[in-house]
Amino acid sequence: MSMETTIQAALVTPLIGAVLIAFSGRWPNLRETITLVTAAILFMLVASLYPEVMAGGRPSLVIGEMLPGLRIVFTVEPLGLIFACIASFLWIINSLYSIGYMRANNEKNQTRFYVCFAIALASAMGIAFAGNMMTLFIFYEALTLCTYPLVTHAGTDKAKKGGRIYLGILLTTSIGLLFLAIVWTWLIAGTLDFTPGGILEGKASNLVIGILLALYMFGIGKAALMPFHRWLPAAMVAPTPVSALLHAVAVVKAGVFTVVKVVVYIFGFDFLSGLGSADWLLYISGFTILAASIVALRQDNLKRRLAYSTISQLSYVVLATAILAPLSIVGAALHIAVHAFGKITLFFAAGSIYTAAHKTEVSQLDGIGRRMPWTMGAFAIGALSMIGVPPTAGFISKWYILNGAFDSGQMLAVAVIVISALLNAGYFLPIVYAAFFKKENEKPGQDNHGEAPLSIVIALTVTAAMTILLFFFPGVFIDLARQLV
Amino acid sequence: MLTQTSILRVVSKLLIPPIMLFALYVQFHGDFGPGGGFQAGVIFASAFILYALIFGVDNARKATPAWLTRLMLASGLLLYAGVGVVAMLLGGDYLDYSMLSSDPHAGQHLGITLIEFGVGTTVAGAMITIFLIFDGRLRAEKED
Amino acid sequence: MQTFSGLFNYWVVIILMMMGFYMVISQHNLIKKIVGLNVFQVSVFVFYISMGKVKGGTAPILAEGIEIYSNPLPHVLILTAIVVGVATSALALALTVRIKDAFGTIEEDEIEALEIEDQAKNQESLS
Amino acid sequence: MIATQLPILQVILPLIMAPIALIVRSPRTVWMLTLLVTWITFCISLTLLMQVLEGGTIVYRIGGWAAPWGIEYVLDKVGAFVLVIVSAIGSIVMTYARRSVEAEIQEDRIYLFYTMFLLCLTGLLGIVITGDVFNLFVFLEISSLSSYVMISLGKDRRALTAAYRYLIMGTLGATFYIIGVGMMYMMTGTLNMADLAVLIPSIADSRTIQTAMAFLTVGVCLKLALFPLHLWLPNAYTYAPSVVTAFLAATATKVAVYVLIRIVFTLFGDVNILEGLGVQNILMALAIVAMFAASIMAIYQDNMKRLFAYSSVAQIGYIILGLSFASQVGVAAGIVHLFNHAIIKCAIFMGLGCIALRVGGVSIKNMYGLGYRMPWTMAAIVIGGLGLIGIPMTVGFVSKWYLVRAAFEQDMWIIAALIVLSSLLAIVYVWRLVEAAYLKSAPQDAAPISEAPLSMLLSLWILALASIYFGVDATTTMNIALDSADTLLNGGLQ
Repeated sequence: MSMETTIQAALVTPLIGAVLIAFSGRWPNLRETITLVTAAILFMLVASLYPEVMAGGRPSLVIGEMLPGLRIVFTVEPLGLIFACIASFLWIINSLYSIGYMRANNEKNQTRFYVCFAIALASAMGIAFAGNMMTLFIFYEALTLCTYPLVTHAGTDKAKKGGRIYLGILLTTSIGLLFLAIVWTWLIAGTLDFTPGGILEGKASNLVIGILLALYMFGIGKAALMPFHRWLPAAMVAPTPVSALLHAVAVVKAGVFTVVKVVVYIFGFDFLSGLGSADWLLYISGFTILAASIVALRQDNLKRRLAYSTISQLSYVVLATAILAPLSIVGAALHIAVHAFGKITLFFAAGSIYTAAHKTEVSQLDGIGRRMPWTMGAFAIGALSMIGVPPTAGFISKWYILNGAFDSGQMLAVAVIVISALLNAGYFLPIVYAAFFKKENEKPGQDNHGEAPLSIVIALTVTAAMTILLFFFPGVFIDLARQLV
Repeated sequence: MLTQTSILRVVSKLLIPPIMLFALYVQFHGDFGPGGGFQAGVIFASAFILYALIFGVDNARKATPAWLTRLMLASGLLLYAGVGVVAMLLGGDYLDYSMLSSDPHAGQHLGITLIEFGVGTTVAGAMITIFLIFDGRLRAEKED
Repeated sequence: MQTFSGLFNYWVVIILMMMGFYMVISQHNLIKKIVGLNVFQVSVFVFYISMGKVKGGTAPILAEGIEIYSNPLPHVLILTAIVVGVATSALALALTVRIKDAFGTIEEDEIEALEIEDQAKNQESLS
Repeated sequence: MIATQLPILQVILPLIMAPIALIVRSPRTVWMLTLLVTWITFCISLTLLMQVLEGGTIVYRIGGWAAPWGIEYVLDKVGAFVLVIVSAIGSIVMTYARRSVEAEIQEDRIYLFYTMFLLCLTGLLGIVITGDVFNLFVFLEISSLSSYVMISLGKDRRALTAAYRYLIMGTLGATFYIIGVGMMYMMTGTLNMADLAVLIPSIADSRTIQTAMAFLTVGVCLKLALFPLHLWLPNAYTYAPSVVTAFLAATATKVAVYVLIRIVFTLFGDVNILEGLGVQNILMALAIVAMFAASIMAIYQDNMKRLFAYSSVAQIGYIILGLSFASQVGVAAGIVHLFNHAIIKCAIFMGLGCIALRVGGVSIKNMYGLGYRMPWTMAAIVIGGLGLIGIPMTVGFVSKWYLVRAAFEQDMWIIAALIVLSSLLAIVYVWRLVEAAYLKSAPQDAAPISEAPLSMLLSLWILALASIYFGVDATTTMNIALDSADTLLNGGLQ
């Protein structure tokens, strides 16, 4: 199969899957088999692109002209491939998990759920492979819209409110800021293609570049840079598989992915580091890391705590990008992958607890580790990865980011990373401690529960295992990430 | 109804035919002197309206039933548009009267006459319709 | 003096126009509004017709020994405009008749009150 | 032979069919005849567009009389494009109309509706194609008078007052226009657009011409419902039968915008009135006020038809804003939004028509749970709504893209920001509908309803898909718009 066909197939497969799922809604088993098969095919397609890209190839696919002089183009480059790989791989596991979760919790409208999920993945692929900013923006918006039904899945007033915040912030930032930035870039540069080295150099005054950068960074609301972060906790009303794959992996990573992509391919980081217009980005992302961690400390709802942790971890990527050192960019790309595995494990665990014990608050988790050893074990691994303790993958990406920060002498960034590691420990370790070592405060009439359904346990074990494996074999992603610089 | 007044009745009976004739004169003399379809149509309609005023709307309706006025409305317009189309079919542009006859002058003459006749028919139809409809409303109210 | 007498026809037009316009805006009776609209339109007819007059010219009918004719084109135009105006008036009157049937009044403020009632009724029937 | 006669056929076909409809009267037959005519006009307009794109401006002389004396029909790129919009909407609305009309209009008046529809179509097509300012007035009144009648056919008694108010405002607007025409004739002695465009520059400084300009602009702005002159629009759209709303929303105001384009860029093309006389600032300010005020009004409406009527006022603001930039990109944005908005609004109002047919009302409370009860209809409306917001891959995105670009080109950053800000307001009112339809459940005692009839759904979805297609592949529309903007800015009809 030629590379063009593969790209095409990778984009179309989830959509075909969505259609098939929609038509097989009446037979749940068939429906879920289709989901799994689609996910597997998608991953294989994405993986088959790997050798070509490693060899330095940049397969590209032109769909057609959208506006005069503006084409819809897909180009596979290392960063996009990393993103596509994790998203498609985790989709398989997440589907497995969804099956257990959705059935065990008797959720309504399951067909819609799977259909939207598949469309969301298609949009994520579009973002990953986008060859110019226009294409990326199209799929960026599509991703927002097709996840909206997932966020409001429950249909309750609370879900509605969450959905409003979700959509409100994401659409406001993207239409209000990002859109302006893109049009402006087009006007200045005459192109929107992602070009190594950037397209803006020498085309506009420093002031304009500064404003543009701000428009981009805040416009990419999915990166959850403060003050536009509130959609992420709001999105936690969604069923847990959604929070797990979309709000720990696909959607938020699409955000930081776009940030990295804009900095590397639109501005060009040599150009940007020469300007010094990016310093403020360092402060904002550093502030977001710390502030979100502190807020996370005070959250009792487990999923909300995870959400704030995500916000802070996302800003690691932005911070790493803002350092503008080669090593830190590699770190940023790595962190996209590494955080995905860790955070999805944590969310899987949260969903598992909810399914088995119907508990959602941190304070209820005392002693639960003994009833759900697999779940809480995986949770512990995920937590360690968040903090950045070896032998979990989190260590590797932080290592690169720290190295980059040292190289360029950004001591502030170093300080932020160290403090936040402490804060992470502060809000994750007590949970692990309470789960395993505190006594269960059993209330009368509470039923005895054990582990969650098998498919859930399998899913979270796999992701936890991956988190550790990545520590030992990070080469897959590092080699790709190194091609960026 | 004013039928009780015999003077009115007699005078109007005498007047109505000349009014109609005058309307036709205005209609067909339109291309030589002042006149034309609009005026003729109104004058023609006024004859009917006078009749209706004196002898009652019911009688007038007998003379010009609803379908007839509607037909007048439509056919006048069709005649107008039709002349244009015929000119077109004969190879000219739309409403190019010169095509209507082998002699362009005769064609012009024929064309304008036909068109004005169409206008007259429609205008007369419209005037009569408006009058009769408004009257119909008034009587419907009285009956309530 | 020249501004007044020389542009006499325009003064007439303007006065008529403003009268008509004022009637349309200020009157609450639907029929009176239509009358105002007609006055307004008539001012435009006068404007066109007076515009076509050529000093010393006669009516534009071919006759021997006459050299100067008034411009017939504005007259023709305004003939069309008059027909349009008549149609508009007829339609407006017909609408007024139906409004009278439906609302029982042709005073605008009373109609508005009734419309607000309608609105309230609609909302009641839904909640 | 027939190819050279197309410009006139375009106008007289519906004109001839109107009296025939009056005679035939059987609703079914009349509908079929109308349908046939509308589709033929659509085909003709497409052919004309091809001809214009290939061979340049088409000129047709009525009765064979040459230009300054006779009436000319002139079709350039903008004209041909708008012609396609009007006739396309006409044919699709007609395909949709039968069931909706049967449900919403008294049976003995149905033939009247079709007659008026045909006349209105004649008028609108005529406005676009004519090259004579007075002839334009006549067509304007033909279309207006017939649309007053169509609006008054609505079931609610408030339709009557809405039609009455529209009539008063519309007639004032038309009379203003004719005053302006009179003044221009006084100064130039011609009514032909191309002639006027040549003669006006030399006398542009005279007060008469400037007054004429003022009268023309205000008159036309009344017709196109530019913000402070929009008062007739919300009621008229709300209480008119659904078909009428769909048709008028997509065509009537658009054609009025076309007239404004003709005045500003063709008649006064060489004078540059936009900058010279400060018209630009006025139009721009009004357009922006329209975008915001009308969008905010829309947010507070409970009746969906009224909500989208206000949204129309806001969208007209976008179009006028585009034109007021007076740059190629800006004018092209205006023209392409003309097309895009026509598609979107027609689709939305058709969808509301389907709902009115099945549910019986279009209040926000009627929308509860409709996402599940009428999935196809609702999905199409949502696609339209996304277009209003300007989500990528819908037509709304394309127009907004070019509007913002035009603003940036002239360094009007604030205006660019205002454009996107106002489209955020669109999110609010569109999402009110989405939440009602998908996140509220239908009342317990709601009667079971089925999806709208196929003929209606089909036309609805043609438009919904068109709004996506022309959003994904906007090269065709955009190239035409850019081309016509170029022609307009460089002399217009020649």
